[in-house]
Amino acid sequence: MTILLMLVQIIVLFVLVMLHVAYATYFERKIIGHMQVRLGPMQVGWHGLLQPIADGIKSFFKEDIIPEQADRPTFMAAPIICLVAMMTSLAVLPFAKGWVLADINIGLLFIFAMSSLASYGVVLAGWASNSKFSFLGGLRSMAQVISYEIAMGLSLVGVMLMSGSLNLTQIVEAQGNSILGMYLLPQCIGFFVFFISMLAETNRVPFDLPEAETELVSGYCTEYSGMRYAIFFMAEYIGMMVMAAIGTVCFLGGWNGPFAVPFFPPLWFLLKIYLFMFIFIWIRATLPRYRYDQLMDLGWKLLIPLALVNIVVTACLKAMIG
Amino acid sequence: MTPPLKQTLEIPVADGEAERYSLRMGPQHPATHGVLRVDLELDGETIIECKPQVGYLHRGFEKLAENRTYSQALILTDRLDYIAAMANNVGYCLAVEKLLAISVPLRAQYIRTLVCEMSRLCSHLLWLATHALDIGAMTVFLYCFREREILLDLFEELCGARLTFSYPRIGGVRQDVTSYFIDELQRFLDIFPSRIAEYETLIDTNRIWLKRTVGVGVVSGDQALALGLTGACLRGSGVDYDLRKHQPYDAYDQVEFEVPLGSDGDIYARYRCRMEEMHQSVHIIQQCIDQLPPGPIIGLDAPDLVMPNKVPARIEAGSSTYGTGLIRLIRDRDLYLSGDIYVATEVPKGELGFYFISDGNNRPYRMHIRSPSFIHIGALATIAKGEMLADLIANIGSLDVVLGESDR
Amino acid sequence: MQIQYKPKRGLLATIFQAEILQGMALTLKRLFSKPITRQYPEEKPQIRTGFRGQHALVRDPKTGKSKCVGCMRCAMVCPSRCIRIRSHKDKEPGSRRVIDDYQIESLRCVYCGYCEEVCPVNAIVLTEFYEYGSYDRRSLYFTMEQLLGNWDRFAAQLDRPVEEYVNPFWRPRGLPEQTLPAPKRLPVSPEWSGEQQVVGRKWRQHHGPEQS
Amino acid sequence: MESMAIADRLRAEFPDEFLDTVTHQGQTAVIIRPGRIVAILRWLRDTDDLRLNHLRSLCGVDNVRRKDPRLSRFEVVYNLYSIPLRHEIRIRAEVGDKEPAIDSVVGLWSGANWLERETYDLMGISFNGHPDLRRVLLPEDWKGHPLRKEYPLKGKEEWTGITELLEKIKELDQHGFDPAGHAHGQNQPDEEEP
Repeated sequence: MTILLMLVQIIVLFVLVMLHVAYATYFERKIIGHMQVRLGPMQVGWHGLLQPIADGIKSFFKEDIIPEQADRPTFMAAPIICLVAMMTSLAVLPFAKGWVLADINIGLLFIFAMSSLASYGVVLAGWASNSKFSFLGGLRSMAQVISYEIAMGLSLVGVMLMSGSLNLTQIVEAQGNSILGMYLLPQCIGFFVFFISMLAETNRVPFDLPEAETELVSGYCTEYSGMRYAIFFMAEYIGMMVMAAIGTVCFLGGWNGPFAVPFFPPLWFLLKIYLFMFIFIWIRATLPRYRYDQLMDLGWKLLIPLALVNIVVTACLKAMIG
Repeated sequence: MTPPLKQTLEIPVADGEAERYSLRMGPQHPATHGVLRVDLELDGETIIECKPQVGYLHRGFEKLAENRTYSQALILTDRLDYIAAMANNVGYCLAVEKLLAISVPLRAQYIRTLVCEMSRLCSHLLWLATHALDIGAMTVFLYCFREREILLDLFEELCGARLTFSYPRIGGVRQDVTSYFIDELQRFLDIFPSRIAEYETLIDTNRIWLKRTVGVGVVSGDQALALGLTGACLRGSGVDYDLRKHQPYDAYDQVEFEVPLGSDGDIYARYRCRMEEMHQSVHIIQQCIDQLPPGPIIGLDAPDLVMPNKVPARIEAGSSTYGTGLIRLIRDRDLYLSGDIYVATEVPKGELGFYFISDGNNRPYRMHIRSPSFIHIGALATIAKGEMLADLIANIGSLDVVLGESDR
Repeated sequence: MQIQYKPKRGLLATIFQAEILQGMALTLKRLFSKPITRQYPEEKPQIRTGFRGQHALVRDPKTGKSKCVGCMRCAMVCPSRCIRIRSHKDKEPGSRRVIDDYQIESLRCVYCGYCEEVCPVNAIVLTEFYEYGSYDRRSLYFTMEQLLGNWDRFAAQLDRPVEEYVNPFWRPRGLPEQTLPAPKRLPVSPEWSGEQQVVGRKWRQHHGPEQS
Repeated sequence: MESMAIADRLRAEFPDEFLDTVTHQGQTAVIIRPGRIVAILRWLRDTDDLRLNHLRSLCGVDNVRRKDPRLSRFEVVYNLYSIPLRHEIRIRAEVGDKEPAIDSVVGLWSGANWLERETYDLMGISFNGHPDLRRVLLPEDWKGHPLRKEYPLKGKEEWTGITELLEKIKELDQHGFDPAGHAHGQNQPDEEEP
């Protein structure tokens, strides 16, 4: 019976997330469009509202091209690795008190593990395509993920120290006593490092080097088309959402808000995620792209030292205050 | 020529020596501004060797021009640098006028200066748009197009075309400007400086933009001269060479403007030069509007559009489409002068030169086009060597090449 | 003139990402400004008079035929050599040249507008009609009937009588009337005919009102 | 300095190489023998009161149909300009009929590299000492040099690269690529150009 209930929950979550992914693409196009004084999608449905569905149908029925010299099993597995890893991390996210699929003790570590796994998908896709641009994209992705994973992990150590837990629900609850009910101010350095690493982890502008369009055509997914390409796309957006959720849980106080919402407790959580997503899109509309070596410089020479300083300061404060 | 069907990727193997990874960028690539192909030898992402390949757009303009009359060959120049076609047209007409000793009335000179500078704005806007897009700032792209659209609409109002104008005429211009055109242009000039400020807000002091451009693609002044760079690429390196000042043509000696000079010779210096040039262009256009004199728009000795080699008696007695000049020329029994001439103008990309040899025919015996883009692409190999793959893209954008002009 | 760089940003501006925030403020501001793009097939652009679009042979309202007299000037001046004219002249003295066919290969045409400019009788025109893409080449290889049909279609959507239509290339703006052949001396506004020219403000100040 | 004065200086400096001067519309061209072209251009570039340091253009000319019978078959034309002193001169080096060749000036101006390649490509004048003398605008296996006057405006046959490409497409079609399908778009056979 519990298994059945679990299944229903999983399916509901899956459907909801997929809907979010679809409309995240729509809002991204729409917002960037308006920021660039154009309209964005307008044709399918009222103001293009059905565009994501049309896109989904289109990519589903598109011819599936596998390059002749590609490593077929890896080529086919790569997008699925990406998607599965990203989807799995959804399981431990607490949308509200008790609204979580798997309330495990090491939730934060689990998410890290999964997002590192997802980068395997990207690297394998770059390698298996047997194309030079894809290969470079895969290499860039590998280097980028390795460096920024460290910065991101370290940036969250402060949060772990303050809350004394790795369980996401407990982290949220621990924030209740803090200023504004969130760790944003006490952990401002950590948040700064986390925010930048988050952009890099999700391959978003200004760190979209693995798929840098003007340099590597489309990076690791140059050779992908149709549904496989769409899966990469979905994985990217789920990744954005997962990262936004971690940010919300660890720094913005999770589902806590100025007042409790009676029938729909995850409302604040969702609003915070949407805010993150909007900032993602907003940054994409504004900033140019870093160069590969500058990205590494930023990661190793600025973010990791900053994160370490943050840990030391947090630990000292914690030891002194209590 | 076509690559073999079966081709596998050689994954470089570490063997102590530099690992080489050859990459063929283009001719279909989002950042090569047309059909430029660059064969690269990479070590990681550092470029060891860079070989640009052009010619995918070669249409044989020099050969074609030898088989067309001077007025017919004018339309070929539209298709050289299709972003600033007006500047090419004017450069061509100036060369033919000097070759055949044809005078241009003052009003036409002012109008030409005006449209040349409008063309420069068009070209620089497109350069900024694509250059910023190459470096990843995609919003600048659309903001630039917003203003460029206004200019193209104005060109449409003036001469009925948005890209391939064929507006200047040997000995003048084709159509007079209207008060509507001048008013619209004035309105554009009033808003445009604030729009430039808008682009600068997005990129000018942005740390990522600075990181990508400062100290990248450095060319010293002497090196730039040896490589034959012209235009903003040369001035960014601190060499004061602007044909509008050095050999003033049309009304450029009647208007005041300054030539922005950089000193560092990097991508940022070239970028700043072109941004300043946009301000100067606005200044020049404003002066042209203010000083626009009345008078004819085409000279009396301008040749007929048909440019007959042998003039039938019928036309000699009657009137031609334009002017009475042809009749005078026939009386002189010297329809077209023979000789050779090299006339260069400062087009947005650099120095566009036309070397003409006339044999006394209505067709050029030889027309050579010195196209700045061709020489700039040739210089790319030297500039990009030793830098990173991403810098190559920035360099291509910064040299401001148009493949239509390079390949001719 | 040496170009001026903006001053280097200070420590505070570096920490608080001042220039990035400025850029983001601009994009946020533009999020609420009116889009400038046009939904093209539904919303047509405003085409200016004298746009060089689809070719047409003007149908003479009196005879119902083309005005062309077969002087071949357009075919001579055409840079891309896309005009072909077949004509014959009857043996009887004083008879006019009869045009059998007039073809324009619009796929070769470069839309320079030379043909309408040299035509002494305003027989050919590049209309302001620009949407005529086609899936086959043959329909873009205009014959005389198609060209006359193009004109009829263009004339039908004109907002003024056909007789009053003047193309800016038939009578180039700013050219004095006496330099044009008689059929090209069409009635136009004084600004068009060059009697009244736009003159710069400074020029007027310097040379007084009597000259302008 | 006036172009004529530069021409006179050049005649005084290189009397054996100097052949003639031609002036048209105030621009002076000096016709020289090709033998010491590099020395002459180096002298023009490096002499203190000349300093013609900008190679504006370099092109080849085929004189076979010129009315003047004294001209040699080919010419290489160098347009030089002095940026600091603002004067210019044109050098026309005569190049013979059979296997036309002249010394490369890449050592003086590295930008001449592509200009010389272009001249070689389109005019068939080869440059001794050029580091990388290949075709630049036309494909490597192109036959002939199009800017020569005897080269026809319209050739009889297609470039071999295109024919090879067409054959390749045919070969691909045999691997299950339907030629009547999407590969050729909307073009039905009966709709081709008449």
